[in-house]
Amino acid sequence: MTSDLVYHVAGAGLLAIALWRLATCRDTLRRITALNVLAIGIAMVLLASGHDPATGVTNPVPQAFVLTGIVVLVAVTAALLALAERLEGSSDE
Amino acid sequence: MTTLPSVLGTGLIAAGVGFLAVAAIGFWRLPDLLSRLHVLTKADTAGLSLVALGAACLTGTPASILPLGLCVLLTAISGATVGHLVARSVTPRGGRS
Amino acid sequence: MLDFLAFVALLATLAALPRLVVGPSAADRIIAAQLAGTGTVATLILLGAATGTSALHDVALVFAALAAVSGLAFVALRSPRR
Amino acid sequence: MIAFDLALAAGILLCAVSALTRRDRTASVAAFMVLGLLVALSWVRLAAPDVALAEAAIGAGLTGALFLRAARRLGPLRPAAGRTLAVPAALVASGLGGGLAWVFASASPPAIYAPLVAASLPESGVSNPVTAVLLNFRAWDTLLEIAVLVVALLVANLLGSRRLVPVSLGEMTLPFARIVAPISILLAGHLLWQGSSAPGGAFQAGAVLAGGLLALVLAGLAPTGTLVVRGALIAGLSGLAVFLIAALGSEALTGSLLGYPNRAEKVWIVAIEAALTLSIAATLCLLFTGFEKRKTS
Repeated sequence: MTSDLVYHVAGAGLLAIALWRLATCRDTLRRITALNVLAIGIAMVLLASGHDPATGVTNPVPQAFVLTGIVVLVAVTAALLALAERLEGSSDE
Repeated sequence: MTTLPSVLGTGLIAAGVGFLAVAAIGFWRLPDLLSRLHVLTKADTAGLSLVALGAACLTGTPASILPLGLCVLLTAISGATVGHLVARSVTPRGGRS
Repeated sequence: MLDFLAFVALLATLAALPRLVVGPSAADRIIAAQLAGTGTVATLILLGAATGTSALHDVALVFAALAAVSGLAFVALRSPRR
Repeated sequence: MIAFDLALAAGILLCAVSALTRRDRTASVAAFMVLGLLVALSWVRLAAPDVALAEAAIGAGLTGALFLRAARRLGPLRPAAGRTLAVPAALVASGLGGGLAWVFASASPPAIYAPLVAASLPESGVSNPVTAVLLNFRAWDTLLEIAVLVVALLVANLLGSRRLVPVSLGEMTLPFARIVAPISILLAGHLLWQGSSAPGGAFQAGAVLAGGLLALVLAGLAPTGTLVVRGALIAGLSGLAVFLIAALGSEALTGSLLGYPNRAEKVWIVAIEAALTLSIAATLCLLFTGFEKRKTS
Protein backbone atom coordinates (compact mmCIF):
# COMPACT_ATOMS: atom_id res chain seq x y z
CA MET A 1 0.00 0.00 0.00
CA THR A 2 2.66 2.50 1.03
CA SER A 3 4.75 1.85 -2.06
CA ASP A 4 1.78 2.68 -4.29
CA LEU A 5 1.13 5.79 -2.26
CA VAL A 6 4.67 7.01 -2.95
CA TYR A 7 4.06 6.80 -6.69
CA HIS A 8 0.60 8.38 -6.38
CA VAL A 9 2.10 11.38 -4.65
CA ALA A 10 5.05 11.54 -7.07
CA GLY A 11 2.67 11.41 -10.05
CA ALA A 12 0.50 14.17 -8.61
CA GLY A 13 3.64 16.21 -7.90
CA LEU A 14 4.83 15.83 -11.49
CA LEU A 15 1.39 16.91 -12.65
CA ALA A 16 1.43 20.01 -10.45
CA ILE A 17 4.95 21.06 -11.52
CA ALA A 18 4.11 20.55 -15.18
CA LEU A 19 0.85 22.51 -14.97
CA TRP A 20 2.60 25.35 -13.17
CA ARG A 21 5.36 25.58 -15.77
CA LEU A 22 2.85 25.28 -18.62
CA ALA A 23 0.98 28.27 -17.21
CA THR A 24 3.99 30.48 -16.49
CA CYS A 25 6.50 29.74 -19.26
CA ARG A 26 6.68 31.54 -22.57
CA ASP A 27 9.44 29.48 -24.11
CA THR A 28 8.15 26.92 -26.64
CA LEU A 29 10.67 24.18 -25.91
CA ARG A 30 10.05 24.53 -22.17
CA ARG A 31 6.33 24.19 -22.74
CA ILE A 32 6.74 21.06 -24.84
CA THR A 33 8.93 19.58 -22.09
CA ALA A 34 6.23 20.49 -19.56
CA LEU A 35 3.66 18.68 -21.70
CA ASN A 36 5.85 15.57 -21.64
CA VAL A 37 6.26 15.77 -17.87
CA LEU A 38 2.48 16.18 -17.54
CA ALA A 39 1.96 13.00 -19.56
CA ILE A 40 4.44 11.11 -17.37
CA GLY A 41 2.62 12.30 -14.25
CA ILE A 42 -0.75 11.17 -15.57
CA ALA A 43 0.69 7.81 -16.59
CA MET A 44 2.19 7.37 -13.14
CA VAL A 45 -1.12 8.11 -11.38
CA LEU A 46 -2.95 5.74 -13.75
CA LEU A 47 -0.51 2.87 -13.27
CA ALA A 48 -0.25 3.36 -9.52
CA SER A 49 -4.03 3.21 -9.21
CA GLY A 50 -4.12 0.07 -11.37
CA HIS A 51 -1.47 -1.67 -9.27
CA ASP A 52 -2.74 -4.27 -6.84
CA PRO A 53 -0.23 -4.59 -4.00
CA ALA A 54 -1.85 -7.78 -2.69
CA THR A 55 -1.13 -9.78 -5.84
CA GLY A 56 1.65 -7.60 -7.24
CA VAL A 57 -0.12 -7.47 -10.61
CA THR A 58 -0.99 -4.31 -12.51
CA ASN A 59 -4.27 -4.02 -14.37
CA PRO A 60 -3.54 -4.57 -18.08
CA VAL A 61 -6.06 -1.99 -19.32
CA PRO A 62 -4.29 1.10 -17.90
CA GLN A 63 -1.00 -0.48 -19.01
CA ALA A 64 -2.29 -0.60 -22.58
CA PHE A 65 -3.52 3.00 -22.30
CA VAL A 66 -0.19 4.24 -21.02
CA LEU A 67 1.69 2.30 -23.69
CA THR A 68 -0.49 3.87 -26.38
CA GLY A 69 0.00 7.24 -24.72
CA ILE A 70 3.80 6.99 -24.81
CA VAL A 71 3.90 6.30 -28.53
CA VAL A 72 1.32 8.99 -29.33
CA LEU A 73 3.19 11.45 -27.12
CA VAL A 74 6.52 10.98 -28.89
CA ALA A 75 4.84 11.49 -32.28
CA VAL A 76 3.01 14.60 -31.08
CA THR A 77 6.21 15.92 -29.49
CA ALA A 78 8.08 15.48 -32.75
CA ALA A 79 5.35 17.30 -34.69
CA LEU A 80 5.27 20.12 -32.12
CA LEU A 81 9.04 20.48 -32.21
CA ALA A 82 8.95 20.67 -36.00
CA LEU A 83 6.31 23.38 -35.67
CA ALA A 84 8.41 25.27 -33.11
CA GLU A 85 11.51 25.09 -35.29
CA ARG A 86 9.51 26.35 -38.25
CA LEU A 87 8.06 29.25 -36.24
CA GLU A 88 11.50 30.19 -34.99
CA GLY A 89 12.89 30.12 -38.52
CA SER A 90 10.12 32.31 -39.91
CA SER A 91 10.36 34.90 -37.13
CA ASP A 92 14.09 35.30 -37.68
CA GLU A 93 13.87 35.97 -41.38
CA MET B 1 21.08 -20.96 0.65
CA THR B 2 24.73 -20.23 1.34
CA THR B 3 26.08 -22.23 -1.55
CA LEU B 4 29.26 -21.22 -3.30
CA PRO B 5 27.65 -19.57 -6.39
CA SER B 6 25.30 -17.45 -4.27
CA VAL B 7 28.10 -16.22 -2.00
CA LEU B 8 30.33 -15.57 -5.00
CA GLY B 9 27.50 -13.83 -6.88
CA THR B 10 26.62 -11.56 -3.97
CA GLY B 11 30.28 -10.72 -3.44
CA LEU B 12 30.77 -9.85 -7.10
CA ILE B 13 27.63 -7.72 -7.11
CA ALA B 14 28.76 -5.91 -3.96
CA ALA B 15 32.14 -5.21 -5.59
CA GLY B 16 30.41 -3.97 -8.73
CA VAL B 17 28.09 -1.67 -6.81
CA GLY B 18 31.14 -0.41 -4.95
CA PHE B 19 32.75 0.43 -8.29
CA LEU B 20 29.59 2.28 -9.34
CA ALA B 21 29.59 4.28 -6.11
CA VAL B 22 33.27 5.15 -6.52
CA ALA B 23 32.53 6.18 -10.10
CA ALA B 24 29.76 8.47 -8.89
CA ILE B 25 32.04 10.07 -6.30
CA GLY B 26 34.83 10.43 -8.85
CA PHE B 27 32.49 12.01 -11.32
CA TRP B 28 31.67 14.61 -8.73
CA ARG B 29 35.23 15.20 -7.50
CA LEU B 30 37.40 15.10 -10.64
CA PRO B 31 38.44 18.55 -11.81
CA ASP B 32 37.83 18.70 -15.58
CA LEU B 33 35.84 17.13 -18.36
CA LEU B 34 38.59 14.99 -19.84
CA SER B 35 39.35 13.34 -16.51
CA ARG B 36 35.65 12.86 -15.81
CA LEU B 37 35.38 10.97 -19.09
CA HIS B 38 37.51 8.21 -17.54
CA VAL B 39 34.70 7.55 -15.10
CA LEU B 40 32.28 6.77 -17.92
CA THR B 41 34.63 4.60 -19.91
CA LYS B 42 36.41 2.65 -17.18
CA ALA B 43 35.00 2.63 -13.66
CA ASP B 44 31.39 2.45 -14.74
CA THR B 45 32.03 -0.32 -17.27
CA ALA B 46 33.98 -2.32 -14.68
CA GLY B 47 31.18 -1.87 -12.14
CA LEU B 48 28.47 -2.96 -14.55
CA SER B 49 30.52 -5.98 -15.68
CA LEU B 50 30.98 -7.13 -12.08
CA VAL B 51 27.27 -6.64 -11.35
CA ALA B 52 26.28 -8.61 -14.44
CA LEU B 53 28.79 -11.37 -13.63
CA GLY B 54 27.41 -11.62 -10.11
CA ALA B 55 23.81 -11.72 -11.35
CA ALA B 56 24.79 -14.45 -13.80
CA CYS B 57 26.31 -16.45 -10.90
CA LEU B 58 23.09 -16.05 -8.93
CA THR B 59 20.70 -17.16 -11.67
CA GLY B 60 22.99 -19.45 -13.62
CA THR B 61 20.65 -20.22 -16.52
CA PRO B 62 21.84 -19.73 -20.10
CA ALA B 63 18.67 -17.77 -20.91
CA SER B 64 19.71 -15.06 -18.47
CA ILE B 65 23.47 -15.17 -19.12
CA LEU B 66 23.04 -14.17 -22.77
CA PRO B 67 21.17 -10.88 -22.13
CA LEU B 68 23.51 -10.03 -19.25
CA GLY B 69 26.57 -10.54 -21.44
CA LEU B 70 25.02 -8.49 -24.22
CA CYS B 71 24.24 -5.70 -21.73
CA VAL B 72 27.89 -5.51 -20.69
CA LEU B 73 29.13 -5.61 -24.28
CA LEU B 74 26.72 -2.89 -25.41
CA THR B 75 27.36 -0.49 -22.55
CA ALA B 76 31.13 -0.97 -22.87
CA ILE B 77 31.01 -0.13 -26.57
CA SER B 78 28.58 2.76 -26.09
CA GLY B 79 30.62 4.26 -23.28
CA ALA B 80 33.86 4.00 -25.23
CA THR B 81 32.37 5.43 -28.41
CA VAL B 82 30.56 8.31 -26.75
CA GLY B 83 33.57 9.09 -24.55
CA HIS B 84 35.85 9.19 -27.58
CA LEU B 85 33.48 11.33 -29.62
CA VAL B 86 32.84 13.82 -26.82
CA ALA B 87 36.55 14.10 -26.07
CA ARG B 88 37.26 14.70 -29.75
CA SER B 89 34.54 17.31 -30.02
CA VAL B 90 35.93 19.39 -27.15
CA THR B 91 39.62 19.28 -28.09
CA PRO B 92 40.71 22.55 -29.74
CA ARG B 93 41.71 21.11 -33.09
CA GLY B 94 38.36 19.40 -33.32
CA GLY B 95 40.18 16.11 -33.46
CA ARG B 96 40.91 16.36 -37.16
CA SER B 97 44.15 14.85 -38.40
CA MET C 1 20.78 -8.10 0.62
CA LEU C 2 20.08 -7.71 -3.09
CA ASP C 3 17.39 -5.14 -2.26
CA PHE C 4 19.97 -3.11 -0.40
CA LEU C 5 22.49 -3.38 -3.24
CA ALA C 6 19.82 -2.26 -5.73
CA PHE C 7 19.18 0.73 -3.48
CA VAL C 8 22.89 1.60 -3.45
CA ALA C 9 23.01 1.28 -7.23
CA LEU C 10 20.05 3.66 -7.47
CA LEU C 11 21.87 6.13 -5.22
CA ALA C 12 24.94 5.87 -7.46
CA THR C 13 22.67 6.61 -10.42
CA LEU C 14 21.18 9.64 -8.73
CA ALA C 15 24.67 10.88 -7.81
CA ALA C 16 25.12 11.93 -11.44
CA LEU C 17 22.40 14.56 -10.98
CA PRO C 18 24.41 17.34 -9.28
CA ARG C 19 27.02 17.23 -12.03
CA LEU C 20 24.20 17.36 -14.54
CA VAL C 21 22.81 20.50 -12.93
CA VAL C 22 26.02 22.44 -12.28
CA GLY C 23 28.42 20.80 -14.76
CA PRO C 24 30.11 23.75 -16.40
CA SER C 25 30.04 22.59 -20.01
CA ALA C 26 27.26 21.03 -22.08
CA ALA C 27 29.40 17.93 -22.61
CA ASP C 28 29.54 17.41 -18.83
CA ARG C 29 25.77 17.27 -18.67
CA ILE C 30 25.48 14.77 -21.50
CA ILE C 31 28.17 12.57 -19.94
CA ALA C 32 26.22 12.74 -16.66
CA ALA C 33 23.13 11.49 -18.50
CA GLN C 34 25.20 8.64 -20.00
CA LEU C 35 26.49 7.74 -16.55
CA ALA C 36 22.95 7.68 -15.21
CA GLY C 37 22.05 5.36 -18.08
CA THR C 38 24.74 2.85 -17.07
CA GLY C 39 23.61 3.10 -13.45
CA THR C 40 20.03 2.43 -14.51
CA VAL C 41 21.11 -0.72 -16.36
CA ALA C 42 22.89 -1.93 -13.22
CA THR C 43 19.85 -1.11 -11.06
CA LEU C 44 17.56 -2.98 -13.45
CA ILE C 45 19.82 -6.05 -13.40
CA LEU C 46 19.84 -5.98 -9.59
CA LEU C 47 16.06 -5.52 -9.38
CA GLY C 48 15.67 -8.44 -11.77
CA ALA C 49 17.99 -10.59 -9.63
CA ALA C 50 16.20 -9.53 -6.43
CA THR C 51 12.70 -10.30 -7.68
CA GLY C 52 13.56 -13.11 -10.09
CA THR C 53 11.82 -11.58 -13.09
CA SER C 54 13.63 -12.19 -16.34
CA ALA C 55 11.56 -9.56 -18.19
CA LEU C 56 13.77 -6.93 -16.60
CA HIS C 57 16.75 -8.28 -18.53
CA ASP C 58 15.00 -7.20 -21.71
CA VAL C 59 14.45 -3.70 -20.32
CA ALA C 60 18.13 -3.49 -19.33
CA LEU C 61 19.13 -4.74 -22.76
CA VAL C 62 17.01 -2.09 -24.50
CA PHE C 63 18.62 0.61 -22.36
CA ALA C 64 22.09 -0.75 -23.09
CA ALA C 65 21.43 -0.96 -26.84
CA LEU C 66 20.12 2.58 -27.11
CA ALA C 67 22.37 4.21 -24.48
CA ALA C 68 24.60 5.80 -27.09
CA VAL C 69 21.89 7.37 -29.24
CA SER C 70 21.55 10.59 -27.27
CA GLY C 71 25.32 10.94 -26.88
CA LEU C 72 25.75 10.42 -30.61
CA ALA C 73 22.99 12.94 -31.28
CA PHE C 74 24.78 15.48 -29.09
CA VAL C 75 28.09 15.07 -30.91
CA ALA C 76 26.57 14.82 -34.38
CA LEU C 77 24.44 17.94 -33.95
CA ARG C 78 27.33 19.87 -32.43
CA SER C 79 29.82 19.24 -35.19
CA PRO C 80 30.36 22.35 -37.33
CA ARG C 81 28.83 21.10 -40.56
CA ARG C 82 25.78 19.69 -38.78
CA MET D 1 12.03 -1.66 -0.73
CA ILE D 2 10.21 1.44 0.55
CA ALA D 3 13.54 3.29 0.76
CA PHE D 4 14.13 2.46 -2.91
CA ASP D 5 10.71 3.83 -3.86
CA LEU D 6 11.19 7.00 -1.83
CA ALA D 7 14.63 7.68 -3.32
CA LEU D 8 13.31 6.98 -6.81
CA ALA D 9 10.33 9.31 -6.37
CA ALA D 10 12.58 12.05 -4.98
CA GLY D 11 14.94 11.62 -7.93
CA ILE D 12 12.05 11.77 -10.40
CA LEU D 13 10.69 14.98 -8.89
CA LEU D 14 14.17 16.54 -8.77
CA CYS D 15 14.76 15.69 -12.43
CA ALA D 16 11.39 17.13 -13.41
CA VAL D 17 12.08 20.35 -11.53
CA SER D 18 15.52 20.79 -13.06
CA ALA D 19 14.23 19.88 -16.53
CA LEU D 20 11.60 22.60 -16.22
CA THR D 21 13.57 25.35 -14.46
CA ARG D 22 17.19 25.23 -15.68
CA ARG D 23 18.00 28.12 -17.96
CA ASP D 24 20.68 26.16 -19.81
CA ARG D 25 19.05 24.24 -22.69
CA THR D 26 21.39 21.26 -22.50
CA ALA D 27 20.88 20.95 -18.75
CA SER D 28 17.14 20.95 -19.24
CA VAL D 29 17.27 18.31 -21.98
CA ALA D 30 19.75 16.12 -20.09
CA ALA D 31 17.58 16.28 -16.97
CA PHE D 32 14.60 15.23 -19.06
CA MET D 33 16.59 12.29 -20.44
CA VAL D 34 17.48 11.14 -16.91
CA LEU D 35 13.82 11.60 -15.96
CA GLY D 36 12.97 9.07 -18.69
CA LEU D 37 15.47 6.57 -17.23
CA LEU D 38 14.13 6.92 -13.69
CA VAL D 39 10.51 6.74 -14.84
CA ALA D 40 11.25 3.44 -16.59
CA LEU D 41 12.57 2.15 -13.24
CA SER D 42 9.36 3.26 -11.55
CA TRP D 43 7.27 1.41 -14.16
CA VAL D 44 9.27 -1.69 -13.28
CA ARG D 45 8.46 -1.14 -9.61
CA LEU D 46 4.78 -0.74 -10.52
CA ALA D 47 4.86 -4.18 -12.22
CA ALA D 48 4.38 -2.83 -15.73
CA PRO D 49 7.32 -4.26 -17.73
CA ASP D 50 5.59 -3.65 -21.08
CA VAL D 51 5.38 0.06 -20.36
CA ALA D 52 8.95 0.06 -19.02
CA LEU D 53 10.20 -1.45 -22.29
CA ALA D 54 8.47 1.20 -24.37
CA GLU D 55 9.65 3.99 -22.09
CA ALA D 56 13.20 2.62 -22.21
CA ALA D 57 13.24 2.43 -25.99
CA ILE D 58 11.67 5.83 -26.55
CA GLY D 59 13.09 7.69 -23.56
CA ALA D 60 16.65 6.45 -24.01
CA GLY D 61 16.84 6.89 -27.74
CA LEU D 62 14.32 9.10 -29.40
CA THR D 63 13.10 11.82 -27.06
CA GLY D 64 16.57 12.90 -26.01
CA ALA D 65 17.74 13.12 -29.62
CA LEU D 66 14.59 15.03 -30.66
CA PHE D 67 14.95 17.57 -27.86
CA LEU D 68 18.67 17.99 -28.52
CA ARG D 69 17.91 18.73 -32.16
CA ALA D 70 15.26 21.27 -31.22
CA ALA D 71 17.51 22.88 -28.58
CA ARG D 72 20.23 23.20 -31.17
CA ARG D 73 17.93 24.77 -33.73
CA LEU D 74 16.00 27.04 -31.37
CA GLY D 75 19.06 28.63 -29.80
CA PRO D 76 19.45 29.77 -26.19
CA LEU D 77 16.55 30.58 -23.90
CA ARG D 78 15.45 34.20 -24.02
CA PRO D 79 14.81 35.97 -20.74
CA ALA D 80 11.07 36.02 -20.22
CA ALA D 81 9.22 39.05 -18.99
CA GLY D 82 6.31 39.19 -16.58
CA ARG D 83 5.88 37.01 -13.51
CA THR D 84 2.45 38.23 -12.49
CA LEU D 85 0.76 34.90 -13.12
CA ALA D 86 3.30 32.83 -11.20
CA VAL D 87 1.62 32.87 -7.79
CA PRO D 88 -1.99 32.14 -8.84
CA ALA D 89 -0.76 29.49 -11.29
CA ALA D 90 1.32 27.85 -8.56
CA LEU D 91 -1.69 27.85 -6.24
CA VAL D 92 -4.03 26.34 -8.84
CA ALA D 93 -1.48 23.74 -9.93
CA SER D 94 -0.60 22.63 -6.41
CA GLY D 95 -4.30 22.54 -5.52
CA LEU D 96 -5.03 20.30 -8.50
CA GLY D 97 -2.05 18.07 -7.76
CA GLY D 98 -2.88 17.77 -4.09
CA GLY D 99 -6.54 17.07 -4.81
CA LEU D 100 -5.61 14.38 -7.31
CA ALA D 101 -3.22 12.73 -4.86
CA TRP D 102 -5.89 12.79 -2.15
CA VAL D 103 -8.65 11.41 -4.40
CA PHE D 104 -6.58 8.56 -5.78
CA ALA D 105 -5.07 7.69 -2.43
CA SER D 106 -8.44 7.60 -0.67
CA ALA D 107 -10.51 5.90 -3.37
CA SER D 108 -10.20 2.16 -3.85
CA PRO D 109 -10.27 1.47 -7.59
CA PRO D 110 -12.97 -0.93 -8.75
CA ALA D 111 -11.45 -4.21 -9.86
CA ILE D 112 -13.58 -4.69 -12.97
CA TYR D 113 -11.19 -4.89 -15.86
CA ALA D 114 -8.41 -7.11 -14.57
CA PRO D 115 -10.66 -10.15 -13.90
CA LEU D 116 -12.52 -9.57 -17.19
CA VAL D 117 -9.27 -9.53 -19.13
CA ALA D 118 -8.00 -12.58 -17.27
CA ALA D 119 -11.26 -14.44 -17.97
CA SER D 120 -11.28 -13.77 -21.71
CA LEU D 121 -7.53 -14.16 -22.22
CA PRO D 122 -7.85 -17.70 -23.68
CA GLU D 123 -10.13 -16.39 -26.45
CA SER D 124 -7.68 -13.69 -27.51
CA GLY D 125 -5.11 -16.05 -28.98
CA VAL D 126 -2.19 -14.55 -27.03
CA SER D 127 -1.15 -15.00 -23.42
CA ASN D 128 0.27 -11.55 -22.67
CA PRO D 129 -2.72 -9.59 -21.29
CA VAL D 130 -1.36 -6.21 -22.47
CA THR D 131 -0.98 -7.43 -26.06
CA ALA D 132 -4.46 -8.97 -25.83
CA VAL D 133 -5.93 -5.62 -24.76
CA LEU D 134 -3.99 -3.68 -27.38
CA LEU D 135 -4.62 -5.83 -30.42
CA ASN D 136 -7.76 -7.77 -29.66
CA PHE D 137 -10.11 -6.36 -27.03
CA ARG D 138 -9.45 -2.72 -27.80
CA ALA D 139 -7.87 -2.98 -31.24
CA TRP D 140 -9.90 0.04 -32.34
CA ASP D 141 -7.90 2.28 -30.01
CA THR D 142 -4.66 0.97 -31.44
CA LEU D 143 -5.91 1.55 -34.98
CA LEU D 144 -6.69 5.17 -34.11
CA GLU D 145 -3.31 5.49 -32.44
CA ILE D 146 -1.57 4.49 -35.65
CA ALA D 147 -3.74 7.10 -37.36
CA VAL D 148 -2.36 9.70 -34.92
CA LEU D 149 1.19 8.64 -35.85
CA VAL D 150 0.35 9.07 -39.52
CA VAL D 151 -1.15 12.51 -38.85
CA ALA D 152 2.03 13.55 -36.98
CA LEU D 153 4.11 12.31 -39.91
CA LEU D 154 1.97 14.30 -42.36
CA VAL D 155 2.15 17.44 -40.20
CA ALA D 156 5.94 17.21 -40.05
CA ASN D 157 6.01 16.64 -43.80
CA LEU D 158 3.76 19.62 -44.52
CA LEU D 159 5.84 21.84 -42.26
CA GLY D 160 8.82 20.81 -44.28
CA SER D 161 11.07 20.25 -41.30
CA ARG D 162 14.69 20.50 -42.31
CA ARG D 163 16.36 17.25 -43.14
CA LEU D 164 19.27 16.29 -40.97
CA VAL D 165 22.40 16.08 -43.06
CA PRO D 166 24.52 13.37 -41.49
CA VAL D 167 28.23 13.86 -41.04
CA SER D 168 30.66 11.01 -40.71
CA LEU D 169 31.85 10.79 -37.13
CA GLY D 170 35.04 8.95 -37.95
CA GLU D 171 36.32 5.41 -37.76
CA MET D 172 35.61 4.94 -34.08
CA THR D 173 31.90 4.64 -34.81
CA LEU D 174 32.38 1.71 -37.20
CA PRO D 175 32.79 -1.06 -34.57
CA PHE D 176 29.93 0.55 -32.67
CA ALA D 177 27.66 0.43 -35.70
CA ARG D 178 28.75 -3.09 -36.63
CA ILE D 179 27.76 -4.39 -33.21
CA VAL D 180 24.94 -2.17 -32.01
CA ALA D 181 22.84 -1.95 -35.16
CA PRO D 182 22.55 -5.73 -35.76
CA ILE D 183 21.89 -6.32 -32.06
CA SER D 184 19.10 -3.75 -32.00
CA ILE D 185 17.50 -5.35 -35.07
CA LEU D 186 17.72 -8.79 -33.40
CA LEU D 187 16.35 -7.30 -30.18
CA ALA D 188 13.43 -5.78 -32.06
CA GLY D 189 12.64 -9.14 -33.63
CA HIS D 190 12.88 -10.83 -30.25
CA LEU D 191 10.55 -8.30 -28.61
CA LEU D 192 8.07 -8.58 -31.47
CA TRP D 193 8.01 -12.36 -31.33
CA GLN D 194 7.75 -12.70 -27.57
CA GLY D 195 5.10 -9.97 -27.37
CA SER D 196 2.34 -12.55 -27.63
CA SER D 197 3.39 -14.38 -24.48
CA ALA D 198 5.67 -12.06 -22.46
CA PRO D 199 6.35 -8.32 -22.16
CA GLY D 200 7.07 -6.92 -25.59
CA GLY D 201 5.18 -6.17 -28.76
CA ALA D 202 4.94 -3.93 -31.78
CA PHE D 203 5.50 -0.59 -30.05
CA GLN D 204 8.55 -1.66 -28.13
CA ALA D 205 10.04 -3.45 -31.12
CA GLY D 206 9.35 -0.49 -33.39
CA ALA D 207 10.94 1.94 -30.97
CA VAL D 208 14.05 -0.23 -30.56
CA LEU D 209 14.37 -0.60 -34.32
CA ALA D 210 14.00 3.15 -34.73
CA GLY D 211 16.71 3.73 -32.10
CA GLY D 212 19.11 1.41 -33.90
CA LEU D 213 18.44 3.07 -37.25
CA LEU D 214 18.85 6.47 -35.64
CA ALA D 215 22.28 5.49 -34.30
CA LEU D 216 23.28 4.58 -37.87
CA VAL D 217 21.90 7.85 -39.25
CA LEU D 218 23.63 9.93 -36.58
CA ALA D 219 26.93 8.19 -37.15
CA GLY D 220 26.64 9.14 -40.81
CA LEU D 221 26.53 5.51 -41.88
CA ALA D 222 22.99 5.27 -43.25
CA PRO D 223 21.90 6.71 -46.58
CA THR D 224 19.43 9.58 -46.31
CA GLY D 225 18.82 10.31 -49.97
CA THR D 226 15.48 11.41 -51.37
CA LEU D 227 14.62 7.88 -52.48
CA VAL D 228 15.31 6.50 -49.01
CA VAL D 229 13.12 9.17 -47.42
CA ARG D 230 10.29 8.38 -49.84
CA GLY D 231 10.62 4.68 -49.15
CA ALA D 232 10.54 5.30 -45.41
CA LEU D 233 7.47 7.49 -45.87
CA ILE D 234 5.69 4.68 -47.69
CA ALA D 235 6.76 2.22 -44.99
CA GLY D 236 5.44 4.61 -42.35
CA LEU D 237 2.07 4.89 -44.06
CA SER D 238 1.84 1.15 -44.77
CA GLY D 239 1.20 0.26 -41.13
CA LEU D 240 -2.13 2.06 -41.12
CA ALA D 241 -2.97 0.53 -44.51
CA VAL D 242 -2.24 -3.01 -43.32
CA PHE D 243 -4.24 -2.43 -40.15
CA LEU D 244 -7.21 -1.08 -42.13
CA ILE D 245 -7.06 -3.98 -44.59
CA ALA D 246 -6.99 -6.37 -41.64
CA ALA D 247 -10.00 -4.61 -40.13
CA LEU D 248 -11.97 -4.85 -43.38
CA GLY D 249 -10.83 -8.43 -43.96
CA SER D 250 -11.94 -9.50 -40.50
CA GLU D 251 -15.24 -7.70 -41.10
CA ALA D 252 -15.75 -9.72 -44.28
CA LEU D 253 -14.70 -12.99 -42.66
CA THR D 254 -16.39 -12.83 -39.27
CA GLY D 255 -18.88 -9.98 -39.56
CA SER D 256 -17.31 -7.91 -36.79
CA LEU D 257 -14.65 -5.26 -37.23
CA LEU D 258 -11.29 -6.56 -35.98
CA GLY D 259 -12.96 -9.69 -34.62
CA TYR D 260 -10.39 -12.18 -35.79
CA PRO D 261 -11.44 -15.63 -37.09
CA ASN D 262 -11.49 -18.33 -34.43
CA ARG D 263 -8.24 -20.13 -33.69
CA ALA D 264 -6.33 -17.91 -36.13
CA GLU D 265 -6.15 -14.95 -33.75
CA LYS D 266 -2.46 -15.34 -33.06
CA VAL D 267 -1.55 -15.36 -36.75
CA TRP D 268 -3.57 -12.21 -37.36
CA ILE D 269 -2.14 -10.44 -34.33
CA VAL D 270 1.47 -11.31 -35.12
CA ALA D 271 1.03 -10.30 -38.78
CA ILE D 272 -0.48 -6.93 -37.84
CA GLU D 273 2.22 -6.41 -35.23
CA ALA D 274 5.00 -7.13 -37.73
CA ALA D 275 3.62 -4.52 -40.13
CA LEU D 276 3.17 -2.05 -37.27
CA THR D 277 6.76 -2.56 -36.09
CA LEU D 278 8.22 -1.58 -39.45
CA SER D 279 5.82 1.32 -39.82
CA ILE D 280 6.44 2.70 -36.33
CA ALA D 281 10.20 2.43 -36.80
CA ALA D 282 10.04 4.26 -40.13
CA THR D 283 7.70 6.93 -38.73
CA LEU D 284 9.83 7.66 -35.67
CA CYS D 285 13.02 7.80 -37.75
CA LEU D 286 11.45 10.19 -40.27
CA LEU D 287 10.11 12.40 -37.50
CA PHE D 288 13.67 12.80 -36.29
CA THR D 289 15.52 13.16 -39.57
CA GLY D 290 13.00 15.41 -41.33
CA PHE D 291 12.12 15.48 -44.98
CA GLU D 292 13.22 18.49 -46.90
CA LYS D 293 16.74 19.27 -47.88
CA ARG D 294 17.03 22.98 -47.33
CA LYS D 295 20.11 25.13 -47.17
CA THR D 296 20.88 25.87 -43.56
CA SER D 297 22.22 29.36 -43.08
